[in-house]
Amino acid sequence: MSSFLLVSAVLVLASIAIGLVRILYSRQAADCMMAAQLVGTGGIAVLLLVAVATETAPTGDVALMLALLAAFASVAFVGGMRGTGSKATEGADK
Amino acid sequence: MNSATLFGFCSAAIVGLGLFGLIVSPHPLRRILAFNLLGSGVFLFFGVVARRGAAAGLGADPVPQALVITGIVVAFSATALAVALVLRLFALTDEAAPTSEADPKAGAEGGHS
Amino acid sequence: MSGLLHAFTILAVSAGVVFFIAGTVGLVRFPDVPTRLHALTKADNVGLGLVVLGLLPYTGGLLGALKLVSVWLLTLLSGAIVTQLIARAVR
Amino acid sequence: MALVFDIGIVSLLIAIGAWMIMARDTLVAVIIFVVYGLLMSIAWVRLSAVDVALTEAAIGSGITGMLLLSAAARLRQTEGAGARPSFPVCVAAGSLCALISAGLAGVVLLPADVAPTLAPLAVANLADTGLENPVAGVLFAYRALDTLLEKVVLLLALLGVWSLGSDRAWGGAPALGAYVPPNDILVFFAQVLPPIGIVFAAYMTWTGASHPGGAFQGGTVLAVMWLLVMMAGVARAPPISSTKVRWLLVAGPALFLAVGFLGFVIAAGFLAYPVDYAKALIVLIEIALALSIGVTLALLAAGPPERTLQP
Repeated sequence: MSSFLLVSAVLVLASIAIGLVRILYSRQAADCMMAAQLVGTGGIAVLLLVAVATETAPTGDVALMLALLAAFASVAFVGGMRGTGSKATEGADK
Repeated sequence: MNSATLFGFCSAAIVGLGLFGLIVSPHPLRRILAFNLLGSGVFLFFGVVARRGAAAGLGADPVPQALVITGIVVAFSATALAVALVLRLFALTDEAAPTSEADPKAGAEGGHS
Repeated sequence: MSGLLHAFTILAVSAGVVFFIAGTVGLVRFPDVPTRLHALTKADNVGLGLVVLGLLPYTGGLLGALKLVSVWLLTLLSGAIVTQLIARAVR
Repeated sequence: MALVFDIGIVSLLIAIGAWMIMARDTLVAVIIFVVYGLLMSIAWVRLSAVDVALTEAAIGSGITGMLLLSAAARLRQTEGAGARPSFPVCVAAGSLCALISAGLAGVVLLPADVAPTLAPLAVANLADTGLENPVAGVLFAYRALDTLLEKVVLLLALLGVWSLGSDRAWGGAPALGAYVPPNDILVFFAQVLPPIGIVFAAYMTWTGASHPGGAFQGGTVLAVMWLLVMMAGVARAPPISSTKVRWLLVAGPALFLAVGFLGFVIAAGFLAYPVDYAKALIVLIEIALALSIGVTLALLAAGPPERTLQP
């Protein structure tokens, strides 16, 4: 069972990495935020899978902390964008 | 090759990357970023030391762990101060020369504290 | 019974991983922001939900299971908010 | 198989770190920094350092990411200020840094007969503190002076940030959440999440005595929740001249210091605890510290005062 969970964790990690590549050729800041959101959720999944697979110390709290703070990057981003009056559709990668 | 050694190599690489960014980055905010990267590499190194010092039924030595927790909090306060300095600096240079771009030379000095 | 639980975990976690990969593929391949958001929410909500569901038998106690479920509920909430924020910022 | 996972996460960390340095756009670099912090907390879990993983998740990617993202958005116009150094300088710097990395890697490889560790000592004396989490034992008993001084550093940093406001705004409030329209989705979020966050922060602070967690993590969650409320405009940032805010700022360190001096009377010396009451005193200090850390970190991230006080 533990090796199955680890393989799953590696697969989710790989999908995170591919999702990050999205930022590389993205033209919009919104895409970057989406990728960050994907990494947030994927990271929580990876953490839970690895914690159960390797039977490390209880990591439910770490996952809770990540879930609680996952949205804040986007909130700060959108708030900052509004503050400067610029739009998220502007090129992120000039 | 065990995983502690692996993370040790990771910390070495990150310290190098952070230092490189600190030297070559033109924008002060990027230097703050690089400074944080460098710091996290050093913290990771402490983590490897802690992991190797696992004993007495603990997964890792608690003393380096406590040092790293303190370090992360202090690094945040330094980052907040540095960001405030950079924002103030650009605000002042904008006031002084509203038409021209912010002065890069003046900006480069206040990047990190 | 234990064999049945194992099968359940394998099924749920595999389905969750498939949703994560599908969501990523959507994020990379879909043409505009709303469709990409659509793909992202599938990975977020269903993918993590299935992984959490599959891991529930291994949490060792009610408190651990409760924590795991609240992780998922929190992600649902913040995911919904974030997609709204991004969609409105783009519009 | 676990090693394959570790190789995956290590290579992802290095790749993201390199990308953060190389990215052309500052905003993209900051978003990558948030992602990096998240992956770093997974790495800390792999190193069996759950306390650090919690701190990294809360501070490294949470509140630092927030601070840097809003700063990057505000500095959008200054993009391209300054020029990269010339190619030879880059090469020289690159080789210097590669040399330092190689040196560090050599230190990692260096065979140590017995890895230095204080873990047995920490565990042996843990019973005297009444705590069960050895990291909390180090933070609040063995190296309490460090923790106390760290609080002072936080306050000094806050003084530094405040003094960067313009003279007209002194005593005023940070200009957070000035741009939120009413009935925005952000307002809803700022009304729903903070109650959950406060419960979690209390749990973190309380559980820190026996499980991973503690005042730092709990305080950071409090700070982030307050920042959310301020950014959404649900409650405006308080003026820095407010007496209530200043009392909250010093409450934690002051209580810590008072208990420290009390140690001369009721225990062996400065910052020593009597064995019978050690846990009660430490938990009391942690609760006060969590509040103070929450207020300090939130105000640090909120920045210098920009709005002048209404007469």
